[in-house]
Amino acid sequence: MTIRLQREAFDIGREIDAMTRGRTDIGAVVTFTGICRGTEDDGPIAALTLEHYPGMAEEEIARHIAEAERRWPLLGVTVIHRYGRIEPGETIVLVVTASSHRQAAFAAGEFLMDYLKTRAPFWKREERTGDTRWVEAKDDDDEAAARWR
Amino acid sequence: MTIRLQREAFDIGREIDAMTRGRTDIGAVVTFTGICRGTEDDGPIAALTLEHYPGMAEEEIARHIAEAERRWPLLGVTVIHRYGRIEPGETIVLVVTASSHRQAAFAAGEFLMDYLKTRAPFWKREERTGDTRWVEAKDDDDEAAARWR
Amino acid sequence: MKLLYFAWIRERIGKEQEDVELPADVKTVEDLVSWLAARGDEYAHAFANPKVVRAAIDRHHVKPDASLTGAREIAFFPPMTGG
Amino acid sequence: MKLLYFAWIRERIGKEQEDVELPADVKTVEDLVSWLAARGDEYAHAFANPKVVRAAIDRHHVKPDASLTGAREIAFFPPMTGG
Repeated sequence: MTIRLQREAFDIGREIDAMTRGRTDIGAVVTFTGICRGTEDDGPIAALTLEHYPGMAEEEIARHIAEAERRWPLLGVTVIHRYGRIEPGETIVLVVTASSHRQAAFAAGEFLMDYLKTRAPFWKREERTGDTRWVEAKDDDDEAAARWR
Repeated sequence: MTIRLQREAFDIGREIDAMTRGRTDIGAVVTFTGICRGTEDDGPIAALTLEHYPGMAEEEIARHIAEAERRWPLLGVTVIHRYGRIEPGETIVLVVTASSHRQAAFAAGEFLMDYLKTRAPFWKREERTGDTRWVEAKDDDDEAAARWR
Repeated sequence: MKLLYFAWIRERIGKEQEDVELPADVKTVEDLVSWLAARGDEYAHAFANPKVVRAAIDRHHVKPDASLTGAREIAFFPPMTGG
Repeated sequence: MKLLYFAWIRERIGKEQEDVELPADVKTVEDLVSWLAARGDEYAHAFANPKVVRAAIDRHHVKPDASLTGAREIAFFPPMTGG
Protein backbone atom coordinates (compact mmCIF):
# COMPACT_ATOMS: atom_id res chain seq x y z
CA MET A 1 0.00 0.00 0.00
CA THR A 2 1.05 3.58 -0.65
CA ILE A 3 -0.07 6.42 1.63
CA ARG A 4 1.05 9.98 1.13
CA LEU A 5 -0.01 13.24 2.75
CA GLN A 6 1.30 16.18 0.81
CA ARG A 7 0.74 19.82 -0.07
CA GLU A 8 1.52 19.27 -3.75
CA ALA A 9 -0.87 18.11 -6.47
CA PHE A 10 -0.61 14.48 -7.63
CA ASP A 11 -0.43 12.91 -11.09
CA ILE A 12 -3.15 10.28 -11.40
CA GLY A 13 -1.65 8.59 -14.46
CA ARG A 14 1.70 8.26 -12.74
CA GLU A 15 0.12 6.72 -9.64
CA ILE A 16 -1.77 4.13 -11.70
CA ASP A 17 1.42 3.40 -13.60
CA ALA A 18 3.43 2.92 -10.43
CA MET A 19 0.85 0.41 -9.22
CA THR A 20 0.39 -1.60 -12.42
CA ARG A 21 3.69 -1.43 -14.30
CA GLY A 22 5.20 -4.84 -15.06
CA ARG A 23 2.23 -6.73 -13.57
CA THR A 24 -0.15 -9.01 -15.43
CA ASP A 25 -2.35 -10.07 -12.51
CA ILE A 26 -4.29 -6.80 -12.25
CA GLY A 27 -7.46 -6.76 -14.35
CA ALA A 28 -9.21 -3.72 -12.90
CA VAL A 29 -8.10 -0.36 -11.54
CA VAL A 30 -10.54 2.14 -10.02
CA THR A 31 -9.53 5.68 -9.13
CA PHE A 32 -11.45 8.24 -7.14
CA THR A 33 -10.38 11.86 -7.31
CA GLY A 34 -11.95 14.43 -5.01
CA ILE A 35 -11.86 17.99 -6.34
CA CYS A 36 -12.47 21.32 -4.59
CA ARG A 37 -15.71 22.78 -5.94
CA GLY A 38 -16.26 26.49 -6.43
CA THR A 39 -19.72 26.48 -4.89
CA GLU A 40 -21.05 24.83 -1.78
CA ASP A 41 -24.74 24.51 -0.98
CA ASP A 42 -24.97 28.05 0.28
CA GLY A 43 -22.70 30.04 -2.00
CA PRO A 44 -19.37 30.45 -3.74
CA ILE A 45 -16.10 29.66 -1.99
CA ALA A 46 -12.66 31.10 -2.75
CA ALA A 47 -10.60 28.20 -1.37
CA LEU A 48 -10.40 25.41 1.18
CA THR A 49 -7.68 25.03 3.76
CA LEU A 50 -7.18 21.48 4.93
CA GLU A 51 -5.75 20.81 8.37
CA HIS A 52 -4.76 17.31 9.47
CA TYR A 53 -3.40 15.41 12.47
CA PRO A 54 0.07 14.32 11.34
CA GLY A 55 0.86 10.77 12.36
CA MET A 56 -2.71 9.79 13.15
CA ALA A 57 -3.87 10.60 9.59
CA GLU A 58 -1.38 8.13 8.06
CA GLU A 59 -2.11 5.49 10.71
CA GLU A 60 -5.87 5.82 10.35
CA ILE A 61 -5.66 5.55 6.54
CA ALA A 62 -3.40 2.49 6.91
CA ARG A 63 -5.98 0.86 9.21
CA HIS A 64 -8.74 1.48 6.65
CA ILE A 65 -6.64 0.05 3.86
CA ALA A 66 -5.86 -3.03 5.95
CA GLU A 67 -9.59 -3.45 6.58
CA ALA A 68 -10.32 -3.11 2.84
CA GLU A 69 -7.66 -5.74 2.14
CA ARG A 70 -9.37 -8.10 4.57
CA ARG A 71 -12.71 -7.59 2.82
CA TRP A 72 -11.67 -7.75 -0.84
CA PRO A 73 -8.89 -9.48 -2.81
CA LEU A 74 -6.93 -6.33 -3.62
CA LEU A 75 -3.69 -6.22 -5.58
CA GLY A 76 -2.83 -2.61 -4.82
CA VAL A 77 -4.10 0.43 -2.91
CA THR A 78 -2.84 4.02 -3.02
CA VAL A 79 -4.25 6.89 -0.98
CA ILE A 80 -2.94 10.42 -1.37
CA HIS A 81 -4.51 13.23 0.63
CA ARG A 82 -3.46 16.83 0.24
CA TYR A 83 -3.42 19.45 2.99
CA GLY A 84 -2.93 23.23 3.02
CA ARG A 85 -4.74 25.71 0.81
CA ILE A 86 -6.60 24.31 -2.19
CA GLU A 87 -8.52 26.40 -4.72
CA PRO A 88 -11.65 25.42 -6.68
CA GLY A 89 -10.81 23.02 -9.50
CA GLU A 90 -7.76 21.62 -7.66
CA THR A 91 -7.61 18.03 -6.47
CA ILE A 92 -7.89 17.12 -2.78
CA VAL A 93 -7.72 13.33 -2.52
CA LEU A 94 -6.87 10.32 -4.68
CA VAL A 95 -7.77 6.69 -3.98
CA VAL A 96 -6.55 3.99 -6.37
CA THR A 97 -7.62 0.37 -5.93
CA ALA A 98 -6.57 -2.59 -8.06
CA SER A 99 -7.85 -6.15 -8.20
CA SER A 100 -8.13 -8.95 -10.68
CA HIS A 101 -11.86 -8.20 -11.11
CA ARG A 102 -13.85 -4.99 -11.18
CA GLN A 103 -16.30 -5.57 -8.32
CA ALA A 104 -13.56 -5.65 -5.65
CA ALA A 105 -11.84 -2.56 -7.06
CA PHE A 106 -15.08 -0.55 -7.11
CA ALA A 107 -16.26 -1.69 -3.68
CA ALA A 108 -12.91 -1.06 -1.99
CA GLY A 109 -12.63 2.41 -3.57
CA GLU A 110 -16.06 3.38 -2.32
CA PHE A 111 -15.40 1.89 1.12
CA LEU A 112 -12.14 3.82 1.50
CA MET A 113 -13.73 7.11 0.45
CA ASP A 114 -16.65 6.67 2.85
CA TYR A 115 -14.21 6.03 5.68
CA LEU A 116 -11.82 8.82 4.74
CA LYS A 117 -14.76 11.24 4.84
CA THR A 118 -15.81 10.29 8.36
CA ARG A 119 -12.80 8.80 10.16
CA ALA A 120 -9.58 10.25 8.74
CA PRO A 121 -8.46 13.25 10.85
CA PHE A 122 -8.75 16.07 8.31
CA TRP A 123 -10.72 19.28 8.64
CA LYS A 124 -11.72 21.63 5.88
CA ARG A 125 -12.00 25.35 6.37
CA GLU A 126 -13.85 27.30 3.72
CA GLU A 127 -12.61 30.68 2.64
CA ARG A 128 -15.34 32.96 1.32
CA THR A 129 -15.17 36.57 0.34
CA GLY A 130 -14.13 38.27 3.57
CA ASP A 131 -14.92 35.28 5.75
CA THR A 132 -13.70 31.80 6.63
CA ARG A 133 -15.41 28.97 8.45
CA TRP A 134 -14.97 25.30 9.26
CA VAL A 135 -16.93 22.84 7.14
CA GLU A 136 -19.48 20.88 9.13
CA ALA A 137 -19.55 17.10 8.90
CA LYS A 138 -22.49 15.73 6.92
CA ASP A 139 -24.93 13.18 8.24
CA ASP A 140 -25.06 11.43 4.87
CA ASP A 141 -21.30 10.84 5.06
CA ASP A 142 -21.81 9.09 8.40
CA GLU A 143 -24.60 7.04 6.87
CA ALA A 144 -22.45 6.12 3.88
CA ALA A 145 -19.69 4.91 6.20
CA ALA A 146 -22.21 3.00 8.35
CA ARG A 147 -23.17 0.81 5.38
CA TRP A 148 -19.89 -1.08 5.73
CA ARG A 149 -20.24 -2.04 9.39
CA MET B 1 -20.20 12.59 -23.44
CA THR B 2 -17.10 11.25 -25.15
CA ILE B 3 -17.08 7.82 -26.80
CA ARG B 4 -14.09 6.47 -28.65
CA LEU B 5 -13.32 3.06 -30.10
CA GLN B 6 -9.67 2.80 -30.98
CA ARG B 7 -6.74 0.44 -31.46
CA GLU B 8 -4.34 2.71 -29.59
CA ALA B 9 -3.75 2.89 -25.85
CA PHE B 10 -5.29 5.83 -23.95
CA ASP B 11 -3.86 8.28 -21.44
CA ILE B 12 -6.03 8.27 -18.32
CA GLY B 13 -4.64 11.52 -16.90
CA ARG B 14 -5.29 13.30 -20.18
CA GLU B 15 -8.90 12.04 -20.32
CA ILE B 16 -9.60 13.23 -16.77
CA ASP B 17 -7.99 16.56 -17.61
CA ALA B 18 -10.08 16.99 -20.75
CA MET B 19 -13.22 16.41 -18.68
CA THR B 20 -12.40 18.60 -15.69
CA ARG B 21 -10.19 21.43 -16.95
CA GLY B 22 -11.57 24.89 -16.27
CA ARG B 23 -14.57 23.56 -14.34
CA THR B 24 -15.34 24.14 -10.68
CA ASP B 25 -18.64 22.24 -10.47
CA ILE B 26 -17.09 18.75 -10.50
CA GLY B 27 -16.34 17.41 -7.02
CA ALA B 28 -15.74 13.73 -7.81
CA VAL B 29 -14.19 11.82 -10.69
CA VAL B 30 -14.17 8.02 -10.83
CA THR B 31 -12.21 6.08 -13.42
CA PHE B 32 -12.36 2.40 -14.22
CA THR B 33 -9.57 0.86 -16.27
CA GLY B 34 -9.84 -2.71 -17.51
CA ILE B 35 -6.52 -4.41 -18.13
CA CYS B 36 -5.66 -7.61 -20.01
CA ARG B 37 -4.50 -10.20 -17.48
CA GLY B 38 -1.81 -12.76 -18.22
CA THR B 39 -3.72 -15.64 -16.68
CA GLU B 40 -7.32 -16.65 -16.96
CA ASP B 41 -8.97 -19.22 -14.71
CA ASP B 42 -7.55 -22.12 -16.64
CA GLY B 43 -4.09 -21.00 -17.65
CA PRO B 44 -1.79 -18.38 -19.14
CA ILE B 45 -2.81 -16.36 -22.18
CA ALA B 46 -0.49 -14.70 -24.70
CA ALA B 47 -2.91 -11.99 -25.87
CA LEU B 48 -6.54 -11.05 -26.48
CA THR B 49 -7.96 -9.97 -29.80
CA LEU B 50 -11.05 -7.81 -29.50
CA GLU B 51 -13.59 -7.75 -32.30
CA HIS B 52 -16.47 -5.27 -32.32
CA TYR B 53 -19.52 -4.29 -34.33
CA PRO B 54 -18.62 -0.84 -35.71
CA GLY B 55 -21.53 1.54 -35.53
CA MET B 56 -23.59 -0.49 -33.10
CA ALA B 57 -20.81 -0.44 -30.47
CA GLU B 58 -20.79 3.39 -30.37
CA GLU B 59 -24.59 3.57 -30.42
CA GLU B 60 -25.01 1.00 -27.68
CA ILE B 61 -22.45 2.77 -25.46
CA ALA B 62 -24.22 6.09 -26.10
CA ARG B 63 -27.54 4.52 -25.04
CA HIS B 64 -25.97 3.26 -21.80
CA ILE B 65 -24.46 6.65 -21.06
CA ALA B 66 -27.81 8.35 -21.69
CA GLU B 67 -29.41 5.88 -19.26
CA ALA B 68 -26.71 6.61 -16.66
CA GLU B 69 -27.34 10.34 -17.11
CA ARG B 70 -31.04 9.76 -16.45
CA ARG B 71 -30.27 7.89 -13.24
CA TRP B 72 -27.52 10.07 -11.73
CA PRO B 73 -26.65 13.78 -11.85
CA LEU B 74 -23.50 13.40 -13.95
CA LEU B 75 -21.28 16.23 -15.12
CA GLY B 76 -19.19 14.20 -17.56
CA VAL B 77 -18.82 10.68 -18.97
CA THR B 78 -16.06 9.28 -21.16
CA VAL B 79 -15.92 5.71 -22.46
CA ILE B 80 -12.98 4.48 -24.50
CA HIS B 81 -12.89 0.87 -25.66
CA ARG B 82 -9.96 -0.58 -27.55
CA TYR B 83 -10.14 -3.27 -30.22
CA GLY B 84 -7.54 -5.36 -32.00
CA ARG B 85 -4.74 -7.34 -30.37
CA ILE B 86 -3.98 -6.54 -26.73
CA GLU B 87 -1.26 -8.18 -24.66
CA PRO B 88 -1.26 -8.88 -20.92
CA GLY B 89 -0.67 -5.72 -18.92
CA GLU B 90 -2.18 -3.50 -21.62
CA THR B 91 -5.40 -1.55 -21.07
CA ILE B 92 -8.68 -2.57 -22.73
CA VAL B 93 -11.34 -0.13 -21.56
CA LEU B 94 -11.63 3.19 -19.73
CA VAL B 95 -14.75 4.64 -18.14
CA VAL B 96 -14.58 8.09 -16.52
CA THR B 97 -17.56 9.53 -14.65
CA ALA B 98 -17.78 12.93 -12.99
CA SER B 99 -20.35 14.41 -10.66
CA SER B 100 -20.55 16.96 -7.90
CA HIS B 101 -20.62 14.16 -5.31
CA ARG B 102 -18.90 10.81 -5.08
CA GLN B 103 -21.88 8.45 -4.84
CA ALA B 104 -23.17 9.30 -8.33
CA ALA B 105 -19.71 9.02 -9.90
CA PHE B 106 -19.10 5.58 -8.34
CA ALA B 107 -22.56 4.21 -9.12
CA ALA B 108 -22.53 5.40 -12.73
CA GLY B 109 -19.05 3.97 -13.32
CA GLU B 110 -20.09 0.58 -12.00
CA PHE B 111 -23.36 0.66 -13.95
CA LEU B 112 -21.57 1.47 -17.20
CA MET B 113 -19.02 -1.30 -16.71
CA ASP B 114 -21.70 -3.88 -15.91
CA TYR B 115 -23.54 -2.92 -19.10
CA LEU B 116 -20.45 -2.75 -21.27
CA LYS B 117 -19.61 -6.29 -20.19
CA THR B 118 -22.96 -7.74 -21.18
CA ARG B 119 -24.52 -5.46 -23.82
CA ALA B 120 -21.78 -3.70 -25.79
CA PRO B 121 -21.02 -5.66 -28.98
CA PHE B 122 -17.41 -6.69 -28.34
CA TRP B 123 -15.98 -10.20 -28.38
CA LYS B 124 -12.68 -11.30 -26.90
CA ARG B 125 -10.63 -14.06 -28.43
CA GLU B 126 -7.88 -15.52 -26.27
CA GLU B 127 -4.57 -16.44 -27.78
CA ARG B 128 -2.79 -19.22 -25.96
CA THR B 129 0.39 -21.04 -26.86
CA GLY B 130 -0.50 -22.64 -30.18
CA ASP B 131 -4.23 -22.10 -29.79
CA THR B 132 -6.90 -19.40 -29.83
CA ARG B 133 -10.48 -19.43 -28.64
CA TRP B 134 -13.40 -17.09 -28.04
CA VAL B 135 -14.00 -16.05 -24.45
CA GLU B 136 -17.34 -17.26 -23.11
CA ALA B 137 -19.71 -14.81 -21.47
CA LYS B 138 -19.92 -15.13 -17.71
CA ASP B 139 -23.13 -15.66 -15.79
CA ASP B 140 -21.96 -13.34 -13.03
CA ASP B 141 -21.58 -10.52 -15.55
CA ASP B 142 -25.22 -11.00 -16.54
CA GLU B 143 -26.18 -10.98 -12.87
CA ALA B 144 -24.16 -7.81 -12.25
CA ALA B 145 -25.96 -6.08 -15.12
CA ALA B 146 -29.35 -7.36 -13.91
CA ARG B 147 -28.94 -5.48 -10.62
CA TRP B 148 -29.68 -2.21 -12.42
CA ARG B 149 -32.96 -3.22 -14.00
CA MET C 1 -31.53 -7.48 -46.52
CA LYS C 2 -28.02 -7.12 -45.13
CA LEU C 3 -26.77 -9.77 -42.70
CA LEU C 4 -23.68 -9.34 -40.50
CA TYR C 5 -21.86 -12.04 -38.56
CA PHE C 6 -19.40 -11.63 -35.69
CA ALA C 7 -16.89 -13.68 -33.66
CA TRP C 8 -17.27 -17.46 -33.98
CA ILE C 9 -20.50 -17.14 -35.96
CA ARG C 10 -18.56 -15.18 -38.59
CA GLU C 11 -15.81 -17.81 -38.50
CA ARG C 12 -18.17 -20.76 -38.89
CA ILE C 13 -20.10 -19.18 -41.75
CA GLY C 14 -16.89 -17.99 -43.33
CA LYS C 15 -18.03 -14.48 -44.18
CA GLU C 16 -18.48 -11.15 -42.45
CA GLN C 17 -21.62 -10.11 -44.27
CA GLU C 18 -23.93 -10.86 -47.15
CA ASP C 19 -27.10 -9.61 -48.83
CA VAL C 20 -30.04 -12.01 -48.97
CA GLU C 21 -33.57 -12.07 -50.38
CA LEU C 22 -35.88 -13.57 -47.80
CA PRO C 23 -38.95 -15.70 -48.59
CA ALA C 24 -42.23 -14.17 -47.49
CA ASP C 25 -42.72 -16.67 -44.66
CA VAL C 26 -39.53 -15.59 -42.86
CA LYS C 27 -41.07 -13.01 -40.54
CA THR C 28 -39.04 -13.07 -37.30
CA VAL C 29 -35.45 -13.41 -36.13
CA GLU C 30 -36.02 -17.05 -35.22
CA ASP C 31 -37.57 -17.74 -38.63
CA LEU C 32 -34.43 -16.24 -40.15
CA VAL C 33 -32.16 -18.41 -37.99
CA SER C 34 -34.03 -21.57 -39.11
CA TRP C 35 -33.91 -20.46 -42.74
CA LEU C 36 -30.17 -19.72 -42.55
CA ALA C 37 -29.39 -22.99 -40.72
CA ALA C 38 -30.87 -24.87 -43.69
CA ARG C 39 -28.64 -23.12 -46.24
CA GLY C 40 -25.59 -25.35 -45.76
CA ASP C 41 -23.28 -27.08 -43.32
CA GLU C 42 -21.43 -23.91 -42.37
CA TYR C 43 -24.71 -22.21 -41.43
CA ALA C 44 -25.99 -25.31 -39.67
CA HIS C 45 -22.78 -25.31 -37.63
CA ALA C 46 -23.03 -21.59 -36.81
CA PHE C 47 -26.66 -21.90 -35.66
CA ALA C 48 -26.40 -25.39 -34.13
CA ASN C 49 -27.37 -23.98 -30.72
CA PRO C 50 -29.72 -21.04 -31.33
CA LYS C 51 -29.84 -20.32 -27.58
CA VAL C 52 -26.33 -18.91 -27.62
CA VAL C 53 -26.91 -16.75 -30.69
CA ARG C 54 -27.81 -13.10 -30.13
CA ALA C 55 -29.27 -10.79 -32.76
CA ALA C 56 -29.50 -7.08 -33.45
CA ILE C 57 -31.83 -5.37 -35.90
CA ASP C 58 -30.53 -2.05 -37.16
CA ARG C 59 -28.01 -1.99 -34.30
CA HIS C 60 -30.47 -2.63 -31.45
CA HIS C 61 -30.50 -5.86 -29.46
CA VAL C 62 -33.64 -7.90 -30.17
CA LYS C 63 -35.23 -11.14 -28.99
CA PRO C 64 -35.82 -14.22 -31.20
CA ASP C 65 -39.47 -13.31 -31.74
CA ALA C 66 -38.67 -9.81 -33.04
CA SER C 67 -40.28 -8.98 -36.38
CA LEU C 68 -38.10 -8.39 -39.42
CA THR C 69 -40.55 -5.88 -40.91
CA GLY C 70 -38.70 -2.74 -41.96
CA ALA C 71 -35.29 -4.12 -40.98
CA ARG C 72 -32.30 -3.10 -43.08
CA GLU C 73 -29.40 -4.70 -41.23
CA ILE C 74 -29.53 -7.83 -39.09
CA ALA C 75 -26.50 -8.98 -37.11
CA PHE C 76 -25.84 -12.34 -35.44
CA PHE C 77 -23.24 -12.82 -32.74
CA PRO C 78 -22.46 -14.79 -29.58
CA PRO C 79 -22.97 -13.30 -26.07
CA MET C 80 -20.82 -10.21 -25.67
CA THR C 81 -17.52 -10.36 -23.81
CA GLY C 82 -16.29 -6.78 -23.93
CA GLY C 83 -15.31 -4.46 -21.10
CA MET D 1 0.21 14.11 29.43
CA LYS D 2 0.30 15.66 25.97
CA LEU D 3 -2.88 17.26 24.65
CA LEU D 4 -3.41 18.21 20.99
CA TYR D 5 -6.16 20.41 19.57
CA PHE D 6 -7.34 20.69 15.97
CA ALA D 7 -9.53 22.91 13.78
CA TRP D 8 -11.91 25.20 15.68
CA ILE D 9 -11.08 23.58 19.02
CA ARG D 10 -7.47 24.64 18.47
CA GLU D 11 -8.62 28.12 17.48
CA ARG D 12 -10.88 28.57 20.48
CA ILE D 13 -8.26 27.36 22.97
CA GLY D 14 -5.60 29.36 21.19
CA LYS D 15 -2.93 26.68 21.15
CA GLU D 16 -2.02 23.59 19.15
CA GLN D 17 -0.79 21.51 22.06
CA GLU D 18 0.20 21.54 25.70
CA ASP D 19 1.46 19.27 28.46
CA VAL D 20 -0.74 18.89 31.52
CA GLU D 21 -0.61 17.12 34.88
CA LEU D 22 -3.98 15.53 35.55
CA PRO D 23 -5.57 15.17 39.00
CA ALA D 24 -6.09 11.56 40.07
CA ASP D 25 -9.88 11.75 39.70
CA VAL D 26 -9.68 12.51 35.95
CA LYS D 27 -9.97 8.95 34.70
CA THR D 28 -11.81 9.09 31.34
CA VAL D 29 -12.01 11.27 28.25
CA GLU D 30 -15.23 12.87 29.49
CA ASP D 31 -13.63 13.57 32.88
CA LEU D 32 -10.82 15.29 31.00
CA VAL D 33 -13.27 17.37 28.94
CA SER D 34 -15.02 18.57 32.13
CA TRP D 35 -11.70 19.33 33.79
CA LEU D 36 -10.44 21.27 30.76
CA ALA D 37 -13.74 23.19 30.38
CA ALA D 38 -13.26 24.54 33.90
CA ARG D 39 -9.76 25.89 33.18
CA GLY D 40 -10.87 29.17 31.60
CA ASP D 41 -13.18 30.89 29.17
CA GLU D 42 -11.29 29.73 26.07
CA TYR D 43 -11.60 26.10 27.18
CA ALA D 44 -15.24 26.56 28.22
CA HIS D 45 -15.91 27.91 24.73
CA ALA D 46 -14.06 25.05 22.99
CA PHE D 47 -15.93 22.39 24.99
CA ALA D 48 -19.29 24.19 25.24
CA ASN D 49 -20.97 21.37 23.34
CA PRO D 50 -19.13 18.14 24.24
CA LYS D 51 -21.33 16.18 21.79
CA VAL D 52 -19.52 17.63 18.79
CA VAL D 53 -16.06 17.04 20.24
CA ARG D 54 -14.23 13.90 19.14
CA ALA D 55 -11.18 12.43 20.86
CA ALA D 56 -8.26 10.17 20.02
CA ILE D 57 -5.93 8.45 22.48
CA ASP D 58 -2.52 7.69 21.06
CA ARG D 59 -3.89 8.24 17.54
CA HIS D 60 -6.91 5.92 17.83
CA HIS D 61 -10.48 7.21 17.88
CA VAL D 62 -12.09 6.69 21.29
CA LYS D 63 -15.48 7.24 22.94
CA PRO D 64 -16.10 9.64 25.84
CA ASP D 65 -15.98 6.83 28.41
CA ALA D 66 -12.53 5.62 27.29
CA SER D 67 -10.01 5.28 30.10
CA LEU D 68 -6.94 7.54 30.15
CA THR D 69 -4.80 4.87 31.80
CA GLY D 70 -1.51 4.53 29.94
CA ALA D 71 -2.34 7.31 27.47
CA ARG D 72 0.53 9.43 26.24
CA GLU D 73 -1.15 11.69 23.68
CA ILE D 74 -4.78 12.81 23.70
CA ALA D 75 -6.24 14.80 20.82
CA PHE D 76 -9.50 16.74 20.64
CA PHE D 77 -11.13 17.76 17.37
CA PRO D 78 -14.49 18.34 15.68
CA PRO D 79 -16.09 15.71 13.39
CA MET D 80 -13.78 15.01 10.45
CA THR D 81 -14.41 16.62 7.07
CA GLY D 82 -11.66 15.17 4.89
CA GLY D 83 -11.87 13.27 1.65
